[in-house]
Amino acid sequence: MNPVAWLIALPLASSPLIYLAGRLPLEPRRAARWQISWALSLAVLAGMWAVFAAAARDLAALSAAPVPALTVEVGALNLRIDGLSLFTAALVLGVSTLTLIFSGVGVSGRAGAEKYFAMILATGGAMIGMACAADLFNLWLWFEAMMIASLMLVAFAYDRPAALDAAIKYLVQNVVGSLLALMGIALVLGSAGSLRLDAVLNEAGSPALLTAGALFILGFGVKCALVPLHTWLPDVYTHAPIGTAALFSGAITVSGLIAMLRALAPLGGAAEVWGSLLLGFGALNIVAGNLLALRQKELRRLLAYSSISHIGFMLLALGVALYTREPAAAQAGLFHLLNHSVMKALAFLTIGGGLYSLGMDADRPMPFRQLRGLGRSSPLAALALTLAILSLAGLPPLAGFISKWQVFQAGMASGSPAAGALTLFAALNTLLSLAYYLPVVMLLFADAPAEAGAPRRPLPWRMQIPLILLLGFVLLFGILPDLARLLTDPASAALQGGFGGLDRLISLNGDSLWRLFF
Amino acid sequence: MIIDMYAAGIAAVFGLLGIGLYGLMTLRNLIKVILSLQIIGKAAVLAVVVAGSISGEIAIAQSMAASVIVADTLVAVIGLALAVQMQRCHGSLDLRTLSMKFHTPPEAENGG
Amino acid sequence: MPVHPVILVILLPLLGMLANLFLAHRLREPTPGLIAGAAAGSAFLAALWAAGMVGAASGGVVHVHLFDWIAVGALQVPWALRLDALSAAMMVMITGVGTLIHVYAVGYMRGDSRYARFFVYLNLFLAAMLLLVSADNYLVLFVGWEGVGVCSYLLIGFWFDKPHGQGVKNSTAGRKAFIVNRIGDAGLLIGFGLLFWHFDSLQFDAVFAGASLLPAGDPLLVAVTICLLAGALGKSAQIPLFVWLPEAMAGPTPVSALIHAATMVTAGVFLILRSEALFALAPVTGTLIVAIGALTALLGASAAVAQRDIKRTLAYSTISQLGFMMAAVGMGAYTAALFHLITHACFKALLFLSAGSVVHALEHAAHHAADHAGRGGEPFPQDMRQMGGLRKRMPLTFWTYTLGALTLAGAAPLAGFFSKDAILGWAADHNPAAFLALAAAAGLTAFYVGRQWVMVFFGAPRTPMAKTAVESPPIMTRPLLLLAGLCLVGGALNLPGRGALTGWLGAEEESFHLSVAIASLALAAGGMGLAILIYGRAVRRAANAAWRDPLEARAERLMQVMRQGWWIDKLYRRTFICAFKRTGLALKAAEETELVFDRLTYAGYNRLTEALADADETLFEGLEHSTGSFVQGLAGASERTQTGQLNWNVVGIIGGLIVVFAIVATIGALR
Amino acid sequence: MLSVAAVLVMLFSALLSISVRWLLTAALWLAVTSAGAAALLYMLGAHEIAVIEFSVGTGLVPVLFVFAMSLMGRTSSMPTPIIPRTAAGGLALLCLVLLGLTLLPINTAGQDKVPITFSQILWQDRSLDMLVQIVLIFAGIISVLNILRRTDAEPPGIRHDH
Repeated sequence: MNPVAWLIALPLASSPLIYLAGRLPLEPRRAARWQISWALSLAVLAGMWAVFAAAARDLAALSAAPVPALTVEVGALNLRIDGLSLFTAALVLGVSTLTLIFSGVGVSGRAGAEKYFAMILATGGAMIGMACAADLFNLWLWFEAMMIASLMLVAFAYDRPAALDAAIKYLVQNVVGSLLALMGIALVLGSAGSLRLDAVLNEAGSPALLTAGALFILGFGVKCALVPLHTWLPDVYTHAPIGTAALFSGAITVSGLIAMLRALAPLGGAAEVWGSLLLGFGALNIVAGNLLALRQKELRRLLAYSSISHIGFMLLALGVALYTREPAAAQAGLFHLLNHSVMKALAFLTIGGGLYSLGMDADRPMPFRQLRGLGRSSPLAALALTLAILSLAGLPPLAGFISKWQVFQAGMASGSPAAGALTLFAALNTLLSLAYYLPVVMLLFADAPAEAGAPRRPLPWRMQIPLILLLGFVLLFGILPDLARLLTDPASAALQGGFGGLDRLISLNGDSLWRLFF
Repeated sequence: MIIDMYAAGIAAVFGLLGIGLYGLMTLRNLIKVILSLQIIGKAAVLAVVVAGSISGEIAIAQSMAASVIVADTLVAVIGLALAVQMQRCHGSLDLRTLSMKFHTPPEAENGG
Repeated sequence: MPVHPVILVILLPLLGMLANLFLAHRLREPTPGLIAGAAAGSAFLAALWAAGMVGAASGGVVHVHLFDWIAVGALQVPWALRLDALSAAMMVMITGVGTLIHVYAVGYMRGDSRYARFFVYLNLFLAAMLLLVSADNYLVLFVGWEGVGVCSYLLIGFWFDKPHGQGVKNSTAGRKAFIVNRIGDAGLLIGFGLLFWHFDSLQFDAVFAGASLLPAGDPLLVAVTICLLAGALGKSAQIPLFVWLPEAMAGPTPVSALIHAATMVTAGVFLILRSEALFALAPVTGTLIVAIGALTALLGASAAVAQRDIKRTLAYSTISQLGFMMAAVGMGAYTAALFHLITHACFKALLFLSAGSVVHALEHAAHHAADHAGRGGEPFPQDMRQMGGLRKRMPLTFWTYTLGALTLAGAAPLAGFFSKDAILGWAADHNPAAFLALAAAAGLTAFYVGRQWVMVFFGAPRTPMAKTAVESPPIMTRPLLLLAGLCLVGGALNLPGRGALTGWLGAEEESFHLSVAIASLALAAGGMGLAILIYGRAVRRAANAAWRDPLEARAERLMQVMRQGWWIDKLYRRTFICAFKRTGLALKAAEETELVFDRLTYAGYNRLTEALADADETLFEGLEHSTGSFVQGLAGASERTQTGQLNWNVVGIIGGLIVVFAIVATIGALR
Repeated sequence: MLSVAAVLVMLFSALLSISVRWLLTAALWLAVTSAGAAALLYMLGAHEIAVIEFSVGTGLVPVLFVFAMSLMGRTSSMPTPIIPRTAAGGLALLCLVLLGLTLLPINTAGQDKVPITFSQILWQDRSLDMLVQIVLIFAGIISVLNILRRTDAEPPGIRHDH
């Protein structure tokens, strides 16, 4: 077996061990065993980083191939590690590691912590597996495993009805979505007889495959919150533990996007259709996310809706990439995905840290006013949240500006009037977003109402480290965005390769769709 | 004869999907919602097998269907566990009362 | 590679900022200010060094490539700086005035609870502003542009924690500045997008070279220049985006002087100067700029006449002077615009700092007098009605203020005379209508500055705090003296006939007319004389703060309208802002619109002012209710779709299914 | 004809299972649906999966439902729907019609392939699927363990509200 398979096998195999380590009979000091499973999880993640580095090195050695990929054979099915898989792995590893370090203070003091840590690893492993799958049904199975594992992260606060409610919505809506996607897979199987993701399906424009593609977009779209299907997301972001919110916004939500792109690849002949659908959903997501965020009084719900609008930006860029085959667009979309993960993980972890330092419960929904005075009680958290929010709002020279700008540029450069108009519209929408981002920043530096006896705690190091690292990335990707291309370039090459070159294009009149509207 | 079977299978997929979606929209009891999910799950299993049977890949389709059945059963188990816990903590399984309680509209919070 | 001085110019304030940021809690009071001042001063020296290199460079331009920034496909944007006459002039001006203001702030901010943080922001601002003026492409310029915007936002709201709701007002002012600027920025971004789309580059040289191949009046150039203009109008506080500047005076006075008078607000003018090659090819935009500039000059000057607040007078004066510069660039008088930009930075900084010295003195006096006060209501140290007689109590400030006022009014041979005259002379040659408007504005300028001068310094002290005020400490007055010196000799920078600046910029502009110069001198003398006549009598009679402004006694409502910036801000508040806040019925809106027309067509001066006074309540109330909120209505409507109920959520999924399949079925059928 | 009968039984019992008032009856109707599905699967040639579907869908799942209901002590529930039945029915129908419009005419010409046995595919060719299923089951068990955790597992002295 190719050693890079450990990237997937390691977390999945160690997840039960971590669970068992947390059940060790250390009766007098029960909290200690949770710390053991915390440390064990961290060790596993460190090991995964090592495997990741090896895989990146191996992949770089293959760069002569048109679409370099490492293969792990299991039975007749393969796991294929290409640029997009590595991109996903980096995302998952980064967000999981930082969230885990962060959770070392809050979660690890609670009963059930060992399950939480085990499931962080299982979710991560399943997501990396999903990004490496080479078979359509295998992809679906990984996706389903990831959903079940992440469900536990949402329902961690099992005694809080709001969290259970969020978990129920998450479960039901995502199961509907994945069953729809499964029907799409059945259609591919029925009409092509092959489920290979690197297959080229010649009749990509046939009714069955068009239906299949639409079902993929909708089915996986529930997970990545396309707008009318997004309704589970605000509840999960608001009521789940803060670490879970960081994981979701940083990695799990966008996994739907990655699964969607993977599943659509064999149907690449009809890329124009998928591209135009993604463009439409992108615009819808941006508007709806911004409008909904305008009236929120809870920071976490606001960030949830802002996520929806940022996903709109990614959809827009990827839509342009599929619709017009503008190579810079895929890169811009993936870069925005990366930046969004960094910014949102930073925002959520900072909320957790900030509330910890203000002596409040970080896992409940949080009205803005609770943040008053954070600037005094924890300058680091206040600075981090400010920069995260300014970056989300797209202010230069922070990370969020650069990737939004690249999306904008790619849309303008694509030469398609429809894509150009939609990007212009998206750029104008960023203005709207300031109306809800700015009040938060103002509150951070306002003075706190002197609440009687609210203890102020300094941030422990395990909370500081992730904040500082993420903060560094927000600045770094803004000033040296080319660093991110180490990840996004191979990923977008893999994406484009998956959808095939121009020779595979079936002349499908994608513009006919726009003619309906213009 | 076999063509009839495909048609019957496709009709069953459509019918079960429609009934399941209808159930998800109209039912307010959590247990019934999970039940509707099971119905859609059966539609998906049938769809996979019909597709495999049409393209002659029935063995692959069977292997897929086995995994889907496992996943669906797990979903049912977890959904029911959530329902039991909900009944314990909240005392109700009515989706309406659940959401009314946890989704405070912004107006309500600030009184304006 | 030896470090290029341009890099030093930006790096030094940045280093000062970092030093203060990380050492703040170890340093005692004046040290952070001194560090920041030293950083600004050394940046000034570096700027002089850099300016000296311009002449030696081939073509007068030095490109400093730092490192690659964005390199995706066709988009190649490096972090690169550009040193030429324009950027060198701006850098010297910014660092020079900036240093003096830093020194002044060391004294002004004494005792503030966030002393170090103030200097962190101030240094960060300097770095951003310097990046803006020395950028070699539009994207780096934009980084500086947004950077100064953020600093301005932070500094306007610097005293967000003042008691009695004042803090809330301050932070609201900051947010307003930011949002109004973002409206312009959206235009700017679209302009950049168009430039990149057409020229495949954002480097100045490449863009200008590409533009020079296009015919004059090309629609693309017109579109681009209008987009850039939108950004400039926001930053430089021109009609219709000027409303943020008067409220920006909520910030500490050094901030008002540095950011909202001398440097940041001139960024819009700078942008047009920098993009001269584009604007020169778009005469339509030029005409638009002249119109906006001249109108703004008039509006600002007339609004300044009616102010009671010493800093707001100066804010409107800044708006008006920026209008002069805008009109100048619109007519193609680029050197005159830059010249006026530089002299304005000196004399407006002088005026603001002198005003700050007055306010500072009164604040302290009010503090001491708080025990045995009680009469005359709440002391408000910025209200000119509560001043008077400060000539004797603060002699140094009085003299520097006098010099600044004379410069602003345009008295020969001070700096303001030459620069304003260059603009007026050019206007007389090229655009008679603009000349008339600008001349009227110049007359008004002399009047309001005379009014202010008299109200602040002459007559008897009208409040206890004015009676007990004492001169500010030397650390504040010395920068005043230096700036006053600059105002005295600044005209030498570009004397008519021997234009040093013109020569340096390599431009050929000459537009000195003796008749225009005499006319403008007459206007200055007449305006100031009239003000002294009217207000001199009034202040002699006034004994306490309850005195009545003689103009208000004659035309109270007109003054009221002017004081509120011709109600434009209110109009926005009641239309656009409320559009975000309320929902209304379309039917009702139609009704109210009719009402507006009824009111507006009512003729006659008396009737008009009365109607305006009525309208203050009814018209705007009506507008407020009726314009209704489009955006907020949409937000509310979409919010209502978020029931959070699983059943409805599934309807969402099914809705998505239906829409997607309707589209896909159509595509399938079309094939 | 048998297949048509199986489909009719399935649809009928599925409709009943979502519309009857008693939860226990609903679970039993679900079992009947599952039995119908198993029959159809058998006719389509999926013999092994038919058995699995019959044993899981008709045997295990209804038992789970009954068990959960007994834990909760709830037996009946039929509140008025939030969304009117006609509207929901119309939406579901519209959805199906559009799906059908896009999909049809579907090519149902059967193809003959070399028969590979189910178990060979399941355990050898697609063994990766089996591995993922283990992950799935593990995650599911942990989820259920977490959700149904007993409250008294909380050790004393640990702060809960930070």
